[in-house]
Amino acid sequence: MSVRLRELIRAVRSCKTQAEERDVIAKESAALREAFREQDPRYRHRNIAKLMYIHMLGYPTHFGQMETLKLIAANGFPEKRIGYLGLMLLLDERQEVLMLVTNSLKMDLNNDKNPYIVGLALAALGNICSAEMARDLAPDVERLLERQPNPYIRKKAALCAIRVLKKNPELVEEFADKAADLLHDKNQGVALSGVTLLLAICNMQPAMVEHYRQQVPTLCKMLRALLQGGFSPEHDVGGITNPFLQVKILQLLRVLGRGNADASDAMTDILAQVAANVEGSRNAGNAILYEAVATIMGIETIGGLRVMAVNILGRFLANRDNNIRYVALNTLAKVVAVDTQAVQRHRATIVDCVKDADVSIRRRALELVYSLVNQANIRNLTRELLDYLAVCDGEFKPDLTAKIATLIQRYAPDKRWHIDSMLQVLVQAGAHVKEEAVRALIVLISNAEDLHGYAVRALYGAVKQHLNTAAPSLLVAGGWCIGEFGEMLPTGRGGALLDGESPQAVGEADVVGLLEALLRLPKLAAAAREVALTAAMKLTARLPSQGARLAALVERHKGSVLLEVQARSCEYSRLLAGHAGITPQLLERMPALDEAEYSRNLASGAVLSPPT
Amino acid sequence: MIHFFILMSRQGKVRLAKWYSTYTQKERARVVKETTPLVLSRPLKLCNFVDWKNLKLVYKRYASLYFLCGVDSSDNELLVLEIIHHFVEVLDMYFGNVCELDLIFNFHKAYYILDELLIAGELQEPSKRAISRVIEAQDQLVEQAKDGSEGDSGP
Amino acid sequence: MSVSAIFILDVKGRVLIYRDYRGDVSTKFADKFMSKLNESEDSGKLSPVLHDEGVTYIYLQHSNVYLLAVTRQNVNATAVVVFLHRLVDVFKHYFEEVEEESIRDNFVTVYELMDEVMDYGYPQFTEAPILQEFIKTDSYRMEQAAVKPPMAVTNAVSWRSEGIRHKKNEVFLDVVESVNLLVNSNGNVVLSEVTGCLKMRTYLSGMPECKLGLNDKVLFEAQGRNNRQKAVDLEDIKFHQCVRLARFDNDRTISFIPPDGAFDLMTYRLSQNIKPLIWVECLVERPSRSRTDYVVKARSQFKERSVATNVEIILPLPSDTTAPVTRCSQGSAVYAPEKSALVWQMRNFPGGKEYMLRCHFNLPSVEAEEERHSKMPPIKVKFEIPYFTVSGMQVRYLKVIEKSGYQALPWVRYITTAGNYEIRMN
Amino acid sequence: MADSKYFSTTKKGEIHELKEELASLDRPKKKEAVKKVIAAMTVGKDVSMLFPHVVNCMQTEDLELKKLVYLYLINYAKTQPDLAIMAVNTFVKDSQEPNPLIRALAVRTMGCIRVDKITEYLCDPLQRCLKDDDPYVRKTAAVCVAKLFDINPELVEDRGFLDMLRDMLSDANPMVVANALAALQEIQEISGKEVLQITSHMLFKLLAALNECTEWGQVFILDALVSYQVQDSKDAEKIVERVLPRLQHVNSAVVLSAAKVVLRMMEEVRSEELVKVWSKKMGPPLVTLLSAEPEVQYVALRNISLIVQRWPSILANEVKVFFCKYNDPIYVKMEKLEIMIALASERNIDQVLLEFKEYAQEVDVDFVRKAVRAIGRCAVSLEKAAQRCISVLLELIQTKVNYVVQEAVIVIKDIFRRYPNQYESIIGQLCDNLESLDEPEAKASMVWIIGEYADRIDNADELLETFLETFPEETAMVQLQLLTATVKLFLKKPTDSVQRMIQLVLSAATNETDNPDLRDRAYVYWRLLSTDPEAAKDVVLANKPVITDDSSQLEPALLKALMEQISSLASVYHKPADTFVSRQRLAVQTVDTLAAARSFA
Repeated sequence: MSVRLRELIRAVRSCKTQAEERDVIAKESAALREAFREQDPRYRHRNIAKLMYIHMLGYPTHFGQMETLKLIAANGFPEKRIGYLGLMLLLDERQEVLMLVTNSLKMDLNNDKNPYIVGLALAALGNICSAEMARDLAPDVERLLERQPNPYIRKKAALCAIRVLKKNPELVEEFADKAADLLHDKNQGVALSGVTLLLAICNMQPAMVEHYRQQVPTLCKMLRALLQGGFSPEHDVGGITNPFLQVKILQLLRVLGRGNADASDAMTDILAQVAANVEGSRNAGNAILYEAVATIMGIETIGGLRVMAVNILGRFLANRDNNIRYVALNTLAKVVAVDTQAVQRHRATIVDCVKDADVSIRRRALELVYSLVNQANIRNLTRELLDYLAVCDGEFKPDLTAKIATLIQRYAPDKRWHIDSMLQVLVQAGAHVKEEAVRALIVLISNAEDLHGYAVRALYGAVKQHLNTAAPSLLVAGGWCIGEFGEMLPTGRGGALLDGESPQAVGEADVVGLLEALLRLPKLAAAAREVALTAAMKLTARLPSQGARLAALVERHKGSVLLEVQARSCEYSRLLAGHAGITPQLLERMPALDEAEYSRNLASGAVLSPPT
Repeated sequence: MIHFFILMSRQGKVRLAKWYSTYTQKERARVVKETTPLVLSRPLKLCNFVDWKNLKLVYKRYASLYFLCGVDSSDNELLVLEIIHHFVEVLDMYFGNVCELDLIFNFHKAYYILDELLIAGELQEPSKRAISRVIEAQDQLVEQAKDGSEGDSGP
Repeated sequence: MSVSAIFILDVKGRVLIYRDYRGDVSTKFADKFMSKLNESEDSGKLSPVLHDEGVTYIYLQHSNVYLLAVTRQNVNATAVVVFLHRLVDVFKHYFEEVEEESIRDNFVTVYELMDEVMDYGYPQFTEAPILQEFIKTDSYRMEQAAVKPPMAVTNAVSWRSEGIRHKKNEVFLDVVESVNLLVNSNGNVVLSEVTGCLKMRTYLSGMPECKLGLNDKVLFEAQGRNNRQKAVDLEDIKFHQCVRLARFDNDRTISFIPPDGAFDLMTYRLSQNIKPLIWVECLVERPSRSRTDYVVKARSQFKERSVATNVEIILPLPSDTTAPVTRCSQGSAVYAPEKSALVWQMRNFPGGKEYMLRCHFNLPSVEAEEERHSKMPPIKVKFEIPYFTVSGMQVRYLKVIEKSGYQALPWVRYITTAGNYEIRMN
Repeated sequence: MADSKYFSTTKKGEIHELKEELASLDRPKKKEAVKKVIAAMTVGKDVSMLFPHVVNCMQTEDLELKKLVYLYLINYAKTQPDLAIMAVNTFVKDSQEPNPLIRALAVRTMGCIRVDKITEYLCDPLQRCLKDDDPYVRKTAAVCVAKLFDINPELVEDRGFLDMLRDMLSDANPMVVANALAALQEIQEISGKEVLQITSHMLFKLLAALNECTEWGQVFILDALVSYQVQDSKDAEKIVERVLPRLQHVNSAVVLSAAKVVLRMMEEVRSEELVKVWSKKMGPPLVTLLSAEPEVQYVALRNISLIVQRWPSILANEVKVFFCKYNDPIYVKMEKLEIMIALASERNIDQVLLEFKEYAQEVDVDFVRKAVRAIGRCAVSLEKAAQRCISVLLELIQTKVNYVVQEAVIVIKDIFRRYPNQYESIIGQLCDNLESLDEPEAKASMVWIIGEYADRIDNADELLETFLETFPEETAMVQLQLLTATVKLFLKKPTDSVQRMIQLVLSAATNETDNPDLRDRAYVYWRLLSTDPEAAKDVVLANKPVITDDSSQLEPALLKALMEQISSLASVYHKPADTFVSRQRLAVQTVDTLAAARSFA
């Protein structure tokens, strides 16, 4: 009655469509439920294997979870082996059922006959344990770490400890010294696990860094041994001895050397050796060099060593292998904060990479370009980025748009350029512009008194031209400015045209006409509609000749189903009808936001007194 | 740390998936659904890294199979490639000229090997031979148990 | 106005075949389509017409392939959707199964067909039997393909070629009515509707002129023969393109030159209230958290001399049901996990009878992740009642006139089946 | 790393082998090679380097082989314009072949190759083919004129192809007429010039062709008829008379295009009687569209939603057919729901409500939400049913399903605004569910309710204060409501603690936010309160007009425009075409003349 695993796999493979596969699985799952109910242990083994396969295909297997527990509780190694595998695949830390396995795990961790059973338990614990289980079983793991003569178990216990500690950081102290002892282990697997554990502890509790600094000489010694170790076939990867351990040691050295001159000093020699001697013709060597550069740039190093690192980066950037170029860009992005010079030197290459065929490289390069921008080159780089924005993939646009907006905000050489550039972003990629960017633009405009006329003209023109396709962000920015500064729009008002500005023929009626057209747009975003209503209201005070038309526009929304739109329409209409005398003074120019004060307020959360 | 390790065919069929961080069933399906096309659609010459959410995907293609790891963005990408290759070499030693079909029908064996390679998303054993030895020893134990008892215990 | 390109994609969105009619939407849009599709699915905005960055994607899924039309213009969306379905029909006619494998195996023919069915993005000609006269599949390549396009391609009668010969001139006509029913969980009939179809198989020589007479109420009224005969008020009629619509509009005459072979001559719809032919009630009890009991009653509500055959009552069960045990007074019931249902089958179900089924089952102690407690799907019923139409539709005559003057007698059959027959569970 | 050895199965030297096979004298072998090339092209391999070798196979009697070569040409001509010229001679020759299939194939393919030199050579064959004896060739040539226009509009006008196209509208063959019409329409659309004006004479011919041509031709003709300017209502009647039978066509596209013409003509006739008759005829065919494939249903439903807005009577009695079937795809269900709301009336609301309640318990979250909202919208639009809708909503709130509660709160706020002073007794029940509100719209709605009914809710100040705690982190929508609600509370119950609250809110909404819109609102309130508190009461606490549910209603002008484009994408998106079309003119490849000269030498 029960088919073999192999037959199930074949049956699934011969399915042509998802629907067919679903049917096969549904039938098999029903058969498995039936089998589990009958409690026949003979096929348990095979059934769990099938269950894992079904799980891998993405179908529910919750009904078989209890069954895996039964296998783990069995005595034989074969049962346990498949049982633990099932446990790791089918369950995760969130399931309550998992708690039921704690006892079995405890027994298996303490099995002194079969080290493989201990190994299975450690793997399961290390891969999926919950905080509670970790706490219950931490003493057992700790004991294995310390007293276990078998390196096979020690290395597993070390990595298992990482998860145990992540779930229970308060236990770190208890493990700290036992972890450090692992560095002296002759077995390279144990040493690797030890270094990894130390790294994890340092990341979890930065206070431990100090405690582990004394290990720097040991680590340097280990690294030197690996570098000079001669041929060790067991751990050789293309002529390099145990690159995995080398990289981990370099990572740990970086953590220990960061911000500490003495420790950094102690590792200078070995780092120089790595930088000078490791061969970069293969991936394993490059992995080490890459890590070494990061470490050199991350600690308190002297100039000479840093030059070596920068040179390696230069070599990497020139490499034809895209992987290497990628990691070079990645390193530069990390380095830019400490050594802008090193990055500026490669500017041309980096800007080229923004247009690379490979999206991963493009993204890295963009991060860098972003950090390269300054007042001096903002105009050029923004233009390049805007050009690129027009042609780049859709998935890239939100990110790029946000970056451009931030750059403009940060480095704009003058306010007019700032307004122009942001407007271009709004027109070109309005859908991706974040609300904050729009707000910041308005704050800028309202604070730049001499540009009010220019800004409102520019926004009016843009809204008019792109009315049908404009994103809400442009409509909000445009609508707000037209409301606040609309009296400057009619031709001849609002000050002289600026250099290079083309004149538009605008009458008071046109301004109102644009608002009307805007409010008529099908599926207009609520936020834009709200802003437009307030704009219409403000204009009653600013363009009095258009009062009646504006009032009608405001009035039209009194029955709106949109809460805020209706509230505005009703309140504004009531004001115009019943309190026309005080209305203009309510709508006076809005005080511009004092940016300095605003950021202070944000920081302190203070509440201020009312304005006058 | 490696958060997940996925092995899939060029057609996007998952052949092995191991999760070192906690993902619900739904999230797992989502991860596979989102990452697969990202990786499969990349031409050969591009680099083997893709940014994805707050993680980084490091992948490598071996003929019809893709090995894919989701790692922290601070991890050493080149080393992760080395770990993938390490796994492939052990698979090759174990199956002898490994092919996709080996992995399809013996997926549990591939998992056993992976569990000797990684725990908690970290590498535990830098020696291929050491891994092969312990896998063989464990297979032996299973064989012995089978010989000792009658029932059908092989999956 | 028209389509830019047609893609055939596999389930993962990889291009199997791509026919570019206009050159303004490249293959990379297949990738974009797939990500847009996933995105829409995640945001709950999935629909068969998607728009992304100036490009509209109109698609359908058939078996393990997607058929996708892309355009940058304001196309006639209905025409494109219907065209894609027609394309599936054409491929079916050629390859039987339309799936990844058959598309790959016949890619040359697929290209040839795509060249003929559409030009510059305008649908052209989608009559598979006629296409087959000048585009052959590999297995028929040996026969010399036509040197000329068949007259039918550009003719007013585009569905039939000239010079067809049959030894025996025969027409088979099946009147198939299906009952759509929706019953609420409170037992009220929400919707009942009959859709009928006249399925024809014609094996006639030459260019036969056919005329079909039905007991059509509108026609009878027009002819002043009220009440003499039971007539049917057909609410909406759709005809195969061979029927002269103008003529029908004029005097309700159904006249046509039929295609050769099988086709649907007409479909019609009636929404008058009909008593459900088979009534099902299901009582659900949960004596404990993991155990559930069903008590089901099925009753036939048609005349005793009729018999429903191949009756299937599909009772939904939770997807992780374990070991259902059933007992029924008639027929047999089996658990069909692939449908998450219990299927109660009865070969015969005579009119005026009532049968019972009891079932109990268990659910696993561990609950499925993310399983939300929502309503069960409705009970579905399938059946066939031969020699019977709910509407009373009758074929009065079918005249065949051909200039060679042969006689061809029609064979008429009637049958009623369950269409979308849903009874909501409590 | 030597990776190739793992899992490997690649072969090499494929291209070289293909070159040899393409040059083979053995015809089957050659053909097999071309097939292999096309297969490689199909799976996305670059086989453009085989261009000359493939083009050499072009001169053949074998139609199938020729088609394959042509296919290859279409694909690679743009990357190899210089080499594409090599094919010109064969094209020209093929366009004079005795076999009409080959003539048509040549002219069809040439139009797809956007290379300037080829275009020039295209004119003579095209001119011939437009006058070809065989209708199959003529119908192909007609479309080719549209292709050529896209590449070189001047050439089309200079060579008089437009006039020839117009003449073809009188062609004896209906398919030729239909294609010529489609080509002219397209040219009109892209050039913006009036190249196709349907005269009443032409109209007659088109209507005649309608009975004769294929289903697709019928769609072209019907779509063109919409733009015909009718002279009077007699004219309109005449058209409808000829078009109505098309509603019986099995092809849904024909049905919808016919419906479009009839609906268009309904705007033109004055007789109400006629409109009634036509409306009655249109209902059943529209309903029958719901028996078509789900994709067709979706497109039909989007269009029906427009039709019921403009002509509610057509489907007024048919709400039941829009009830959702369990297995309907979600996109069909969503659209059906929309139409159910539009068709809900006092006569059918009980049944419709039962349905909504049923849907509100289904699995799909978006569908459930929409069903809850639908109940609210019906309550708003049908006064007599409001009470019943509210009872259903309260029942649903009892389920405590988080998103159901939130949706219910949102619509109840609308019901309050539609029927002031009628249903406020349920506020208490709403206040029991405050904790489950975590979505902005639901929060904003609840805040509004608290503010609006501050005088009836004893602990309104406490409730509002809880919401205010998170003021800085809220979305603008919630902040705006908090602002107004606090002002209302202050005007109604100016206790000390409320006084403090209002200070806090006004200050936060002016100095602790950079949202200009929120600041505007706050300043206006602030100035109003400090200038004239009585006026403030009059303005803020005034009774508001009852709302109307216009959320699904389109602007009349847009609706009118969309009605003329029934069945098109615009009517599926409910947006004017210029918001989504993105016509791209493609580059025409120019040929290096020297290279061209060489290849001709």
